[in-house]
Amino acid sequence: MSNTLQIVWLIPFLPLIGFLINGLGRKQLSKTLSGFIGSSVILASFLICVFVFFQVKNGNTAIVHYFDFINTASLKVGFDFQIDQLSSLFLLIITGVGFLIHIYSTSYMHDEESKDFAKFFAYLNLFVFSMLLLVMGGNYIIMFIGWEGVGLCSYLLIGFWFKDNSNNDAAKKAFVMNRIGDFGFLLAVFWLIAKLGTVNYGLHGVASGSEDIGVLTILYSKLSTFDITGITLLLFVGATGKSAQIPLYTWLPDAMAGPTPVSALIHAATMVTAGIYMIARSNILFTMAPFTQCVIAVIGLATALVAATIALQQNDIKKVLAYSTVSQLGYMFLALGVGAYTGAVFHVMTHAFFKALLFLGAGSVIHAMGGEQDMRNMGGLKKHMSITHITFLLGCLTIAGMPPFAAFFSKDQILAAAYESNPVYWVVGVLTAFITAFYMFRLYGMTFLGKFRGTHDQEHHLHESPSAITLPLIILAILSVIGGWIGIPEVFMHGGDRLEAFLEPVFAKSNALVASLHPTHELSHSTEYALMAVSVVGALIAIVYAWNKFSKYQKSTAEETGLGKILANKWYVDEFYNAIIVKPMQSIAGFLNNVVEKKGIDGFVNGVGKAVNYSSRQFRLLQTGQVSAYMLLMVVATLILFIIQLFL
Amino acid sequence: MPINYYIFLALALFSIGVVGVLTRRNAIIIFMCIELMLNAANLLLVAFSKTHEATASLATSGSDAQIFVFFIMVVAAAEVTVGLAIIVMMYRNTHSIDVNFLNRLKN
Amino acid sequence: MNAIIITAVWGIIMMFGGVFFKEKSTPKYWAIGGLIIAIIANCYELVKQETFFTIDIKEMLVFNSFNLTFITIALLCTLLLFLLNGRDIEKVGNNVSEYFALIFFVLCGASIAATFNTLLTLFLGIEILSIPLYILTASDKRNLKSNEAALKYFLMGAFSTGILLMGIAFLYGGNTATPSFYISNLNIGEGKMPIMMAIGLVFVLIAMSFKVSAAPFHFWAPDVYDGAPTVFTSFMTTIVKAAGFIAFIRLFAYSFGNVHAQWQMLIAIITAATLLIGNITAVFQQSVKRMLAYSSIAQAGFMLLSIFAINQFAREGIVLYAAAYSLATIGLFAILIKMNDYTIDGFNGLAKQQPVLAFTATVFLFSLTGIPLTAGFQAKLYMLIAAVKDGHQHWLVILAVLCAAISAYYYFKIIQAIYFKEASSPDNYDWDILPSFKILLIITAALIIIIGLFPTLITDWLHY
Amino acid sequence: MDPQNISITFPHLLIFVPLLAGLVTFLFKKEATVKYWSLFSCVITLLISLLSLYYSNNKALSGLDFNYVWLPHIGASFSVSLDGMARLLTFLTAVSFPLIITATFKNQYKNSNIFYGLLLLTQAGLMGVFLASDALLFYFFWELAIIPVYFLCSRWGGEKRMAATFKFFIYTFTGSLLMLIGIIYVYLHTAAVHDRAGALISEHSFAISYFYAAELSAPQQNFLFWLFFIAFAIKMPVFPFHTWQPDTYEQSPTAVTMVLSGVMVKMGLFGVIRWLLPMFPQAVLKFDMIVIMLSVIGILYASLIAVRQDDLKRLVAYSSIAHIGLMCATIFTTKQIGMEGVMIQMFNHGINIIGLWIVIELIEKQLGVRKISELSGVAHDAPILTIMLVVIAFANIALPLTNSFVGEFMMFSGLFQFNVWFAVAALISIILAAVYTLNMVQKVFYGQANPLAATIKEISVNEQIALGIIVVAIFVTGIYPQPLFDLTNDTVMQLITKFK
Amino acid sequence: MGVTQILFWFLSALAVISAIMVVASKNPVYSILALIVTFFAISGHYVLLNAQFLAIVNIIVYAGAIMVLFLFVVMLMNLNADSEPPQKNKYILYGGTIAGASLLLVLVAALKQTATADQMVETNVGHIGLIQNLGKILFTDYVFPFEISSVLFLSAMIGAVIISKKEA
Repeated sequence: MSNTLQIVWLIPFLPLIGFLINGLGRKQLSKTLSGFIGSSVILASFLICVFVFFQVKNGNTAIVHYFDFINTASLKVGFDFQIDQLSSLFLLIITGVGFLIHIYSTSYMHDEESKDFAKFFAYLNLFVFSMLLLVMGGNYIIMFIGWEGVGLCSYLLIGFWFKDNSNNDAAKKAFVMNRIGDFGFLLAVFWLIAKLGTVNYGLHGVASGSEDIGVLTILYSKLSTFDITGITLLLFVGATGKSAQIPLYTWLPDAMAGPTPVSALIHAATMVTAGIYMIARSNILFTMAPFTQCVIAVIGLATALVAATIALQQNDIKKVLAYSTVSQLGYMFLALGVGAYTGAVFHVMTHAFFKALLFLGAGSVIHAMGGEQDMRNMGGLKKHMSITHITFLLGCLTIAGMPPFAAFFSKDQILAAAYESNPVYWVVGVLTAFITAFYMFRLYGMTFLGKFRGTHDQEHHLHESPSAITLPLIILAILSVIGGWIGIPEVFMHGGDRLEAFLEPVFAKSNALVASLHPTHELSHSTEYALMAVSVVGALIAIVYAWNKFSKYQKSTAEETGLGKILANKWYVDEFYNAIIVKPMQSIAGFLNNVVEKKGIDGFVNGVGKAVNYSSRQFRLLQTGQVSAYMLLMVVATLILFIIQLFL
Repeated sequence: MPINYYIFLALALFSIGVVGVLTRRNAIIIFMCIELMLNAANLLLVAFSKTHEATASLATSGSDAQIFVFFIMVVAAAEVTVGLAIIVMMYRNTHSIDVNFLNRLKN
Repeated sequence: MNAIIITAVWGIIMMFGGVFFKEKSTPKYWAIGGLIIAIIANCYELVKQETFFTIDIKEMLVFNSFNLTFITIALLCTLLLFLLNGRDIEKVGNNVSEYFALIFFVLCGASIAATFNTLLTLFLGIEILSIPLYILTASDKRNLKSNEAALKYFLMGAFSTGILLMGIAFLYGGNTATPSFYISNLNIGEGKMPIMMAIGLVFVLIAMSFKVSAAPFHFWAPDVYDGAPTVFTSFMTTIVKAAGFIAFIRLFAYSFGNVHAQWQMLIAIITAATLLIGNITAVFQQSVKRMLAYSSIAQAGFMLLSIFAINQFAREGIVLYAAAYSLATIGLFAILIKMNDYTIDGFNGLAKQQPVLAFTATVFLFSLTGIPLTAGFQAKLYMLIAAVKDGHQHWLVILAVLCAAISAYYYFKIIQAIYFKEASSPDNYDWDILPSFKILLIITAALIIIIGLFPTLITDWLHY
Repeated sequence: MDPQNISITFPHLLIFVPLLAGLVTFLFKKEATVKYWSLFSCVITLLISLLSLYYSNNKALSGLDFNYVWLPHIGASFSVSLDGMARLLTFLTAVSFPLIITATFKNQYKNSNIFYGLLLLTQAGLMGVFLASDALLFYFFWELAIIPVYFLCSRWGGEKRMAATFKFFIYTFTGSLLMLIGIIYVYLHTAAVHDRAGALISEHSFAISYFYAAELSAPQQNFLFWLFFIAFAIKMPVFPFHTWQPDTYEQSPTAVTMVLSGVMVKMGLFGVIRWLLPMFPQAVLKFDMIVIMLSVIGILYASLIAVRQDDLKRLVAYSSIAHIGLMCATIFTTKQIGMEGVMIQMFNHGINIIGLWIVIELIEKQLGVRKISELSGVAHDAPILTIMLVVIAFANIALPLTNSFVGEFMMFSGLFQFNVWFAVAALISIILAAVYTLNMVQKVFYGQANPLAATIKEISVNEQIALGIIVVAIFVTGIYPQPLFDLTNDTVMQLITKFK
Repeated sequence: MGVTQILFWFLSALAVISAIMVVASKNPVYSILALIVTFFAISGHYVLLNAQFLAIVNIIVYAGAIMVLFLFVVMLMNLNADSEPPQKNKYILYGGTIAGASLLLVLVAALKQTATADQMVETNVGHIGLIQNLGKILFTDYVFPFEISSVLFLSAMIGAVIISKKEA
């Protein structure tokens, strides 16, 4: 079909080109050049994305087929790109935020020597490429390609400074945990293949938007409830790996070992939302599996809460942000769990803005502090770095859910949906929101307020970062302020939720399904107002308290005790995993290697040889060298033969 | 005479020969015992030749066995020559006719 | 017929020649000449199916493509032996031409044993085959090992003769219907055979097993092969043993073929014992000569499969096996004779000092192991096909191949020594290795490989 | 042997070019000549097999490509045929040898003429195994492929080489002898062969078509199945017949290890697909559970052991065992999707593992060690090597867009369709694979360079070429595997129909 | 019980007893003499069976030539009772005896119930054993074996010569 969307292959292709140029020419290229290439390709594909977005907005969606990836009698997988509302939105986020972060990196990574600099951009481009593949993929396999691709890139980027082995460990941890996720994902896909014989979203995606119910009936006919629940749960396992949910979240905080822009791009804005994207993509299946939804909701909430509590006691500025990311992701899963797909996507977007903003801000701070990340050695930076300070404050307000900032709307949407399905969800959610507000401002306070607690030379190196860094901050700040306005709830403004309208086709079928299964009562405006009020007020209180407490924070060597200690040690989850998984595996492997393999199997094989040798030594003794003995044996043998022949 | 008598007689001689071969260590005696075994076979053949002469039709049937015995004697004579030569040679080299005396080849 | 008479006559010629030959090396050339004549005559008989001598032998011998082919092979192998080791025969003692004479007599006996048609000729053949061998074994008079070997060989040989005769007597007596020594008359149709014939059969079976050194009647073999002068060992383990097998299979195929089922179990037991004892005992041997003695027992175990399963494949296979096995073993012994040190370490680093010897030795060992592309493989293949086709006792076949694997173990120990170990002592060889010797070895190896590729070159003669 | 059917075809060239080249190699004296000559002949072989990919039409197996009657009265003939799978594997063979020779071009071997001669003979043997469509011929080549390897290993291997190689040889020899009995047994149940006139040529036939057609009762199939399977299992190797492999890989000269692990293990898989499955379908359906269970145990077992290996070679050896185990398990599911996966995986596994060996060889050659614990931070001074390795390593753990992904994906999904729990158990190996592979990459290449590793130089051009080709191959087949599927489509179809 | 029976039993007893003597007696010379007695007994059986030719040959060849040869050798080595190597190995002694005995036992047991039990042996009738008949057959039908056995003797002769000849 001669669709203008045919050109979408350019979107991932350009970053790939960038990767190749930077990768192959990293010895030759100068820093400016490679930085320019790296960013410009992203910009280019961003522009295309914008074009595509408007195409989609005018209702031009398509699955673009390029070539057969696998085409056998048993399985057909096209190398397809799917362009619809959902993917186009994500495309915008990825390329847009990605571009800003590239700009930012040009300055942030400037101290690296030029070939590492080029390498860094190569990896970034590669990441963007994979992420785009993930989002645009027209079926689970292409998605999985991107899925693994981003995992690889995050591995490479976390271990970017590979001289330090702790980085490598973090990288390995990330990759392995993701693999555990993939374990689930793949099983789900196999299950789909076994049952449906296809891996396209086609059967239950937007592509067949026309015969909605038809598709559902097909699915119901082919999949038992058990199948659906199983498949969705397994998919969710995959999501927990990628999107750092309980039980697989521990890699994300460690992943902060990577350069800050990486944390911002991969571990905040884009990659970690892959799980949400995937579930939103297969929304129908999930809607068909209420049990799974419930699981997702609970896991999401739990993650949100746990992560938030841990964040309370972290002193590494990036760690705090990391845990806040985890807990925000928890929100999104809550949203998915309660079926508020739009809310989830909405929060993904806003979160992308403010979390990227916060990370880049933190990065700017760290940059200024000369690599110092411990907040206890910071403080009073606001007079040194005004722009960073302002933008960071905006970011904090946003994440704390202050109206009219972006997160207010998205979070509100989620909480409302949660309340709809089950008030308990809402209570926990709000609680988490308060905690979030608190630790964010603890962070803000310890960093920017009070007086400086670092060393002297650090102090007189303090300076505002260059424009390449501040510019993205400003843009992101603006976005995170206004970004939420595309999703203004009905109560404020009729038809204000343009996002909902925009994404409607994607989730149409699930909504229809939900409606058909259990028609829910729309929340009354009053309750909705009440809910908002509670969350806002609570958050405000938390902010104020935190502000007072930490604006005059003093470094104290006092060891944390009780709950504080547990939180500081992240609920000892890592230790726990070590004890129940890593250690046993190592010892079992050791046992197999040293005992079963060497002594057991190989021992047996060699034993046969030994046995032959031994019996040889014994048989020789028959040959006594004495004729009489020989003939005696002969006669005895004769006797035996006779007996056999004559009497048996 | 029933044929079985001859058979048992021959077997007896044969077995005695075997026992001698097994139990004696003097090479010459062993060799003589072997001769005894041969003779047992001879006797048996002759006895059979006579039964066949009785049963079978042809006039000459059974004679082949006696011819065979003759050839056995021929061979025995030849064997004795060689055998005694070997024993004498060994005696010359070792001054012993004990079959277990030479025991270099074993295992 | 030609072969028998010519070998006998030429034996006598050699005997008298001993008086006239001045040069020690003269007898060799005469012997080779005579052998060539015999071969030509025999081939003529094989092709033309007619003999130079018209004697009324009353069907006491039969000449068909089967046994004539075998005789040809035996004569050719002997020729090869003379060519390779003629000078080593001269080294044994002073009575060179007598040795050759005896060898000719042995060949005569082998030909009779291969062509016998009555038990009388079988008996005479075996005796004519054995008695010269006793002498050849003893021929190294000063060497006590030689003496011991000779004594053991003689005593046990005579003992087995007694057993054979007892068996023949019973076979004759038990066969009341057609009393005769002609093996065709021994064949008394299907059905249970009379007790006396059964006894006779067992006696004969034992005697034949003794001749082909099948366990548990093999005890003489290792000591005799070890004690005898190596040239004659090489002769005994190959041609003589093969002749024994031909006699064995002819007797049991023609006389007792119909009652196969009634004695197959015995053969199965003997075969299994032979395979196990031969192979396993060989593993631990340090002296290559003795190891080859045991390996010859092991190979006999494989050949016994042909008697276990008497069928077309068995008949073709035994001849093929005789050729393959004889060629390889003669070649190997020819190399061994050149060594001063008969232990496996003696072979260390042969590859460096004597690449040709090393290579050919490897080919021979491959053939003995039964690696494809060598005659040995084809021979074993035929044997296995025969045994499997027979359809009884599959365990025996499995055992056979497992033993073949064991045999790989000890054969390859030599190969390891040849190629992968460093020479322990530099002067481990008689350096009188002539180019002709090497060329002959190479020809032998080539033959083995050619037969390995086209066994039909031999087996076709059986269908001639 | 009537002349009209003596026509030289691709299969012949594939067998005889390396054979003759190998024999000629023995004659050369100068090392350089030897190397260039053998490289040249390998390239020729590669060209031939490339041509064969294009010019021989894509059709299912049939023994009639070329048929020189070899031993008429026992019905053996020198018949070879080139179906899809054969073409794939011969291509693998043809590709791998030039790579190996190029990568090890700088290595010094004493008596290099013998070394390379034997190497080429091995190639000939392998080609024969993949091409033979006559059971006896198959057995011939099956054995002949081992012999040169035996010599190569015990002559040029590590210090414990003799024991290891000896074990390897006896082990495989025993297996193949058992198979020989199996072959004979089936042979005796084949139909008689008649010539055009209808006259009897031989009672039975070794031709593969006759073997497929042999009537075998269920009990017969059952024990024949094991006779054949053990031989193939030892070769692959499948747990618990694998213990020869790590020692042999460790002790062999790396060039030979590449041949062994890259191509020779495929002999076992090939044997199963070409002979075992079509001959004994009932037995396969009877025993598939047992075999698959063994394989799956083997997968986990080998992966776990690999986690604990400190020696690079042993690590790769065990990872290879795991991969092969997966292929074996999948083959016995007789699910079409899995079978398609196996086909292309046989090729890709070869490429990847050769790549890994090359890297290890380069490290060992330069630093003289291959203990993971003694290495660190190689990446600093050898970035290109590192990049190559990382790519190959990730291909080894089947990252998408690398060649192994598609194959393993389809194999797992075949296994899943056969039995969910086996699939789950086997799938754990992808996690373990990630663990040990990344461990290796990290410990050896990342981190601070220790004094030993600091001495490493960047790899030379010929090595870069070899690795470069491999990396390119990894990506090309990873992104566009379709040609491989098309190539082996016929074989799979032919096979699957037997189990429908 | 006619005279034949009596002779039969007498000769049989003689043969067996003297055979046992051969095995049992310490002194080789006695063994030889006992063996000669045995041969005479066997010849007597031949006479009973009317195989006169064989009876004669047996006396001449065995009792005459062979045993005298033995006697010579024994004398040559002047062996006597105390030079006789005693069988120290009890296992072989008893084992051998038992083995031989049980061999006899097994065969007799097997033959007890054979169909040929009632076959009779023609004693002192029939003329196949007469010298003229055997001679005729020997030089007509059996001329080939007769000739070929000369090879046997030749080789035996050569053997005796080269083995016992003193090395120059």
